[in-house]
Amino acid sequence: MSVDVTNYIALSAVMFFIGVAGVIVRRNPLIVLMAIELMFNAANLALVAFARVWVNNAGHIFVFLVVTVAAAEAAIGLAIVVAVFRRAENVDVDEVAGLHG
Amino acid sequence: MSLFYLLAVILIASAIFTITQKSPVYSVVGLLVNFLALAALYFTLNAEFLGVIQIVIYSGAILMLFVFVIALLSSGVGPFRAGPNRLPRIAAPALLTTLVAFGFLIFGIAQRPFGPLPPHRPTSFLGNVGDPNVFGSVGDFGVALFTVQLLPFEVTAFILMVAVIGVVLIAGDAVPQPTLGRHRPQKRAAEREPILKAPAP
Amino acid sequence: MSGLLLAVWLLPFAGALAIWALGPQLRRGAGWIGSATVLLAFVLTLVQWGAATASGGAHRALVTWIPGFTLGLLLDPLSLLWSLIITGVGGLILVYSIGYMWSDRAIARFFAYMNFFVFAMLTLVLSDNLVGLLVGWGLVGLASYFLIGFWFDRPSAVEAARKAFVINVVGDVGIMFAVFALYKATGSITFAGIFSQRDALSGGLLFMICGALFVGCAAKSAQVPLQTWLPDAMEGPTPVSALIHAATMVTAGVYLIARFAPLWNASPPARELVGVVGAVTALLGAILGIAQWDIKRILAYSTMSQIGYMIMGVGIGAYQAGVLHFFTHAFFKAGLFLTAGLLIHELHDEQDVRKMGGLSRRMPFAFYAMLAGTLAIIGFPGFSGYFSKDAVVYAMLEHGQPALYAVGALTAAITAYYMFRMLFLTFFGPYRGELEDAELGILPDRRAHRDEHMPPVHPAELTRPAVPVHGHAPAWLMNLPVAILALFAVIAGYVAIGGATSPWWRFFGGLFGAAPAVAASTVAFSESLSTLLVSALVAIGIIVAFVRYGSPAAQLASVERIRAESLGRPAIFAHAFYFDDAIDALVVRPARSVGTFIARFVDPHVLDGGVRDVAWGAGALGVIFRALQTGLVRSYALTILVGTACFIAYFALIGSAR
Amino acid sequence: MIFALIIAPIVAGVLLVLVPRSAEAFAKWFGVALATIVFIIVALEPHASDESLRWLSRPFVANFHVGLGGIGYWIVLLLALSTACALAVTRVPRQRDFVAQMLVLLGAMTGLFVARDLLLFALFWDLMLIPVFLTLIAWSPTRSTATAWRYLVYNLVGGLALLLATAAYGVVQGTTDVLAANPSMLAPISPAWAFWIFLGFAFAFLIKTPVWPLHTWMPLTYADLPAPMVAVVSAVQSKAGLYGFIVVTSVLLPGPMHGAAPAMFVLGLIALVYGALAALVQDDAKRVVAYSSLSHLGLIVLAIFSFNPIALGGAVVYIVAHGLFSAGLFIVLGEVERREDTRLLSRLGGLGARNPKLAGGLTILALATLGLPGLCGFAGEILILTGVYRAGFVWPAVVALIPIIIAAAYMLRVLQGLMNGPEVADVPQRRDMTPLEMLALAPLVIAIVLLGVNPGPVAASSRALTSAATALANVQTQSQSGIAYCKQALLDQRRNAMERAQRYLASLPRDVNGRPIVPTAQPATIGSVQEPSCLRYPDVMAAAVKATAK
Repeated sequence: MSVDVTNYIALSAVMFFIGVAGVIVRRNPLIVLMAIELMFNAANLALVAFARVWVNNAGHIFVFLVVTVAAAEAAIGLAIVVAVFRRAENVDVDEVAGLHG
Repeated sequence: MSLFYLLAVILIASAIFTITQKSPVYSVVGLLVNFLALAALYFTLNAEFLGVIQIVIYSGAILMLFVFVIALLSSGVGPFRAGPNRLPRIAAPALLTTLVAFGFLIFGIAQRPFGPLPPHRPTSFLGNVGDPNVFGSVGDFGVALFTVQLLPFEVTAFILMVAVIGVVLIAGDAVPQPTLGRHRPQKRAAEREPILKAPAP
Repeated sequence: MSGLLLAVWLLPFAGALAIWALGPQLRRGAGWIGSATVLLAFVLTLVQWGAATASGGAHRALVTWIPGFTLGLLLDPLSLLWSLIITGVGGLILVYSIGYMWSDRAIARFFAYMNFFVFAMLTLVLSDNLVGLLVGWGLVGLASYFLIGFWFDRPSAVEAARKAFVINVVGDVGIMFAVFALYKATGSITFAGIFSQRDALSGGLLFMICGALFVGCAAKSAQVPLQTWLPDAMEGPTPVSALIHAATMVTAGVYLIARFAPLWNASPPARELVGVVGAVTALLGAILGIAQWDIKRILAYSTMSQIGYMIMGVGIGAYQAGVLHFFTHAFFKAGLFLTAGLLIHELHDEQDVRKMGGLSRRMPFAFYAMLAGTLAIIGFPGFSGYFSKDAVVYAMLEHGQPALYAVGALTAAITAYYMFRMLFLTFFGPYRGELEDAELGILPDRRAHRDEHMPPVHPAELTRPAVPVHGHAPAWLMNLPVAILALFAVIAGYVAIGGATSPWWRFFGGLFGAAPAVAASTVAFSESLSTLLVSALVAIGIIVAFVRYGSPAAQLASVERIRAESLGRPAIFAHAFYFDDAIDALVVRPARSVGTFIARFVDPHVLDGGVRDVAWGAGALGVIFRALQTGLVRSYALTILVGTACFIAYFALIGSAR
Repeated sequence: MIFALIIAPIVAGVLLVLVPRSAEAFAKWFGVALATIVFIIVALEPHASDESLRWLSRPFVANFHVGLGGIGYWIVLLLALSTACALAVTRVPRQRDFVAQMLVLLGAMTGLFVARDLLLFALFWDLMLIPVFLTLIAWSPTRSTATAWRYLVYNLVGGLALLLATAAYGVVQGTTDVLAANPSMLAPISPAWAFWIFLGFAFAFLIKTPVWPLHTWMPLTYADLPAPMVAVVSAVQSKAGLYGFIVVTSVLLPGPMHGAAPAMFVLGLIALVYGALAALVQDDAKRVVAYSSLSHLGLIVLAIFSFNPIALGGAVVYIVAHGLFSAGLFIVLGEVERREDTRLLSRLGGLGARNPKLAGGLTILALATLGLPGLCGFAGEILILTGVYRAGFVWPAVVALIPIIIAAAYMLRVLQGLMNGPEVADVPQRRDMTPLEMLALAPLVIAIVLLGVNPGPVAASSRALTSAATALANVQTQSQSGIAYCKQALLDQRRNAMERAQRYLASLPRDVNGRPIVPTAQPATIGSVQEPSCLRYPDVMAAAVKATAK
């Protein structure tokens, strides 16, 4: 039952980059937000694994913080999606280009 | 051992499923599987409280929020309408860079293997704080949260409050609707006011 | 006694302040207040004669600027002499001015300026240190600026005032250099402190300091090449010319050199320089005096020439002789100017000698006063100038400068010529005041106003009389001062009878120290022989003047001669040897063109342009980088990913390298 | 008390918005009264003790430390006086708001000159830009914001450099509360750091002063500001940079200060001549005075960088003197402009006949400006030049004499161009100065004369500072010029590092080959106190290892 911690970290890395690819490639903002959640969770996994290695629950506290931030981020992100949808009727991140230089 | 690999396969598969679905509802289902598997993984790492939190908050609260929004946006309108793809050729470089970064990360991790997890057997959920044998238990976590880490804990409350206010402001009725111009056509790039005017030579 | 010294110094200033504060209400009362304060200061100075001639003189400390910069007052024989002349002759001129300015609207302002001038001059001579002297030096220049520009709505007066002031500042700057050079070398600015450390000054440095001091002298005393302001300064009222530009201010340079006699004694090259410049000035002034038509300009050039004598005297080391010439000159030149003022007053502001003539019958008093002054200035035997000029000229031989002696003697002859020319033109022959300008060859005033910013003159302004209406001042007001000055012009020289054993020489005692003189045996001829020679030259000058202007035949043909001379005046005389033009071309115009170049090109286009180019570059970069700012979230995400990948690569690689 | 001097004007300025807009006279006289009170309080308390409150503990100690002594005392007096005088003649549209700006400016600049902490100094440095900027925006005669932005950007760039230098100084020294400290008690700063910190300070000070060639914002700003504000800005704000050079860099960073002296001398001399020549041909009277300021401030730069006590005393005298006469000149020119609606010399003339009091005031101020002996400008000039010459700078002193002559030419051009000559035909009949306006100008004129007659106390205010600074400078530079000194010190430091490295290696255990075993776990040692500083120089370390192995 003794798994090398490196495997946890590698797993976290795989999840993280799947999230990254999702953020860049997908245009549906809902799926982009979900991909971001994936990235959060990947980071959480790494934190929990490290906490376990060092036997230090500061990592756990940090995950708790990340969960809070993720919740807040999801709420605000979805609110933005709703607001944008009201305005543009399209749900597409490429439509929101108001910061064009 | 085999539990880890099983969960790992589930995690990766569900993550890929999540980002590849056309309909966001399927993605939510994929994400749900992903979160549940992750919760299980947390238990294998002695993070009991976090495992529970993962199920309650992520799988329960956040994913429900997604579902609500999907329902709200697509009700009566049909499937989401997408605009033209302005970056049609981004997929290849994005995937390439992702793979390269991933490769370097794995390369870096592989340089210094951490070795196996140190042995650890929790005996009770309510032990003495600082006792390595109770690491990760709810009691351990709670005592840390309310003593040493009290300030970050309070900050989370602040963050959530700000987020609530932000959501109300962004999506609530406080935003005057008509001024946003439902049917106003977006200006093309050439017509927009430049933010920084080039100075006269 | 030192309280008295303070009183002497501040009385004229108190008068000036009172006049300035009470202003127009006083009207002619201002004149009486001014004269009274100055004459009271004269009396108080006389009271201190004993203290001043005692060893060390009377002294009073005033303020300390910083340690080492201690300012105070000092009354010793030299400053006593100058104070007496300033307050005495100055007081007489002030009394005269009450009559002269009787009807001028701005009479109060005039007397405030005059009193201020006396105060400034006293500051100059009473100061016990170089900085205080410099303060007086500058204030005197300021008073002179005010008085030259007294009629400040005349563009010519305004320009003359500015020219005088700026040239005076050149002199101030010279003295400033001397201040800090002396302070560095001797650690002191008081005269006593400087002279006690005189040995600290080496040859080259000493020459530089003397040269710097002499720049001050040259500017103030109208020595070549800084003399150009003096003729123009005649734009002021005539009493001003008498007080400032004849009797007192312009002799400040003589005072300065006499005051710094110990330095000059130690520096032969400085003596040579000053002597030569003085001689050149004397000769130049005399030559230019020949060709003038304006009575005040004739006197101005004669002043310049006489100061050249004084500077030559004190510069070469004959301090007693040079100062004696200052002493006698103060009387006869003030008398001459005041007499000229009488004429101008009588003829309603006519200053051109071509339009005078035959005035000896109309104004006999003025004629005799002018005659006394003229005989004194040319050094006619028995008159005061005879003693002083003779002493100066002979001192050239004593100090081994035969060339300067020749110049001095020649200048004496020319002086005699042009002074008598003026006398004959003014008082003899027919009165020409009613003749047309063209008949006398008088051309329109061609003095150009070089400052393009000065607004063009309205013709109405030029014809407006400067002194609006002449009232009726009592005659004695103007005649009494002239009479006193004429009397002294005759007798002032007698103090020097007896050479080195005379009261004059004993008065100064060892104040000047000794400049090395040539042994008597090497002097080519004796003093009496020299006197004879100079007198003969003077006589030749008088005779030539008589033949050309004074003989009955010449008087009859005077109008034709004047016209011929006016029209045929060589350009070099009309332009006063082109000094003005040279200064303009070499200094003023280059400075102004460089300034224009800076203001129009360097500042806005090079310096500011450089900064604007930087700003423009930033803007241009912004235009380039704008293209990266697509507004598309996914492209930003990709950018972030690339950055992250680089970080990961870096840390992975250095991790593997370790 | 000193805190109150800073806060009261700022608060009063902000609270003026509560007053109705129409209460213009009230606002004006309230401002005059406040500035006068500040003046009286400061004048009565020359020996007020310092006040201090803790501000920051990390990353370095910074305090709200203010003190009223030395050079700052005279400048604050000058500031309060010029503000009161300028406010008394104020007559601008939207007067209430203008007075508010003036009061905020008064408070901010008081803060600058009483600050005893570098960070506080930097805070007020930027704060004092704001009222001027707002005034330039709102009261611009041309309704253009270009000048305002130019002023702000120039000075903020300087302010940024100042802030960076202050932060670096704080990190290196551990505290920024150093302006009242005895400089010899401060820890020495390594020359490399000192050089860069000095560069930051000097850049800010050069822009603010301004010194050629960073001056191009100044004539425009001075021409566009309303007369009362430009009087205060020119009188006091332009002294901030010079004050900084005297109080901050010459005391805290004597090494690089000496090193920069030759360059600063060149800049100062160029500014002297350049400003004078440019002033000679300006048509706008205000710009003449602006360029003359450039020239005069160059003279003070010479004085500061000659490191001579006499010159520094003269610099302080001249700082106050220039404040007095430039404030007065701008006030009078403002009066002229208000009467004639122009200040172009080519369109004015002959005002003296109808405005003798105005002419008298302008005459005294112009004479003080051109350095007439007996007035304050002369006292400063002669002390500065004497000091500069005494310090051995013979040719700079001689060159600096030339602008004095040019100054006479351009100031007389202004004076005579405005007041003398025939009256220009279309000049409307306007009133002379009112008694009130004369009363406003009188304190400046009296101060000009008093300072000219007896500059002793003002000159003495720099004495304590100079003795400490010069002593320290002498110890530190040891007659080397600064940049050479910095290089040398850097070499010394490396040599010391080499020695320490060898000592450190000698203390280590050896392996069988006799080579020292250098611990590889460096993360543990680097953060700790015992970290050998030689580790900062890897090349030195490698050389030492090689040397020990032999």
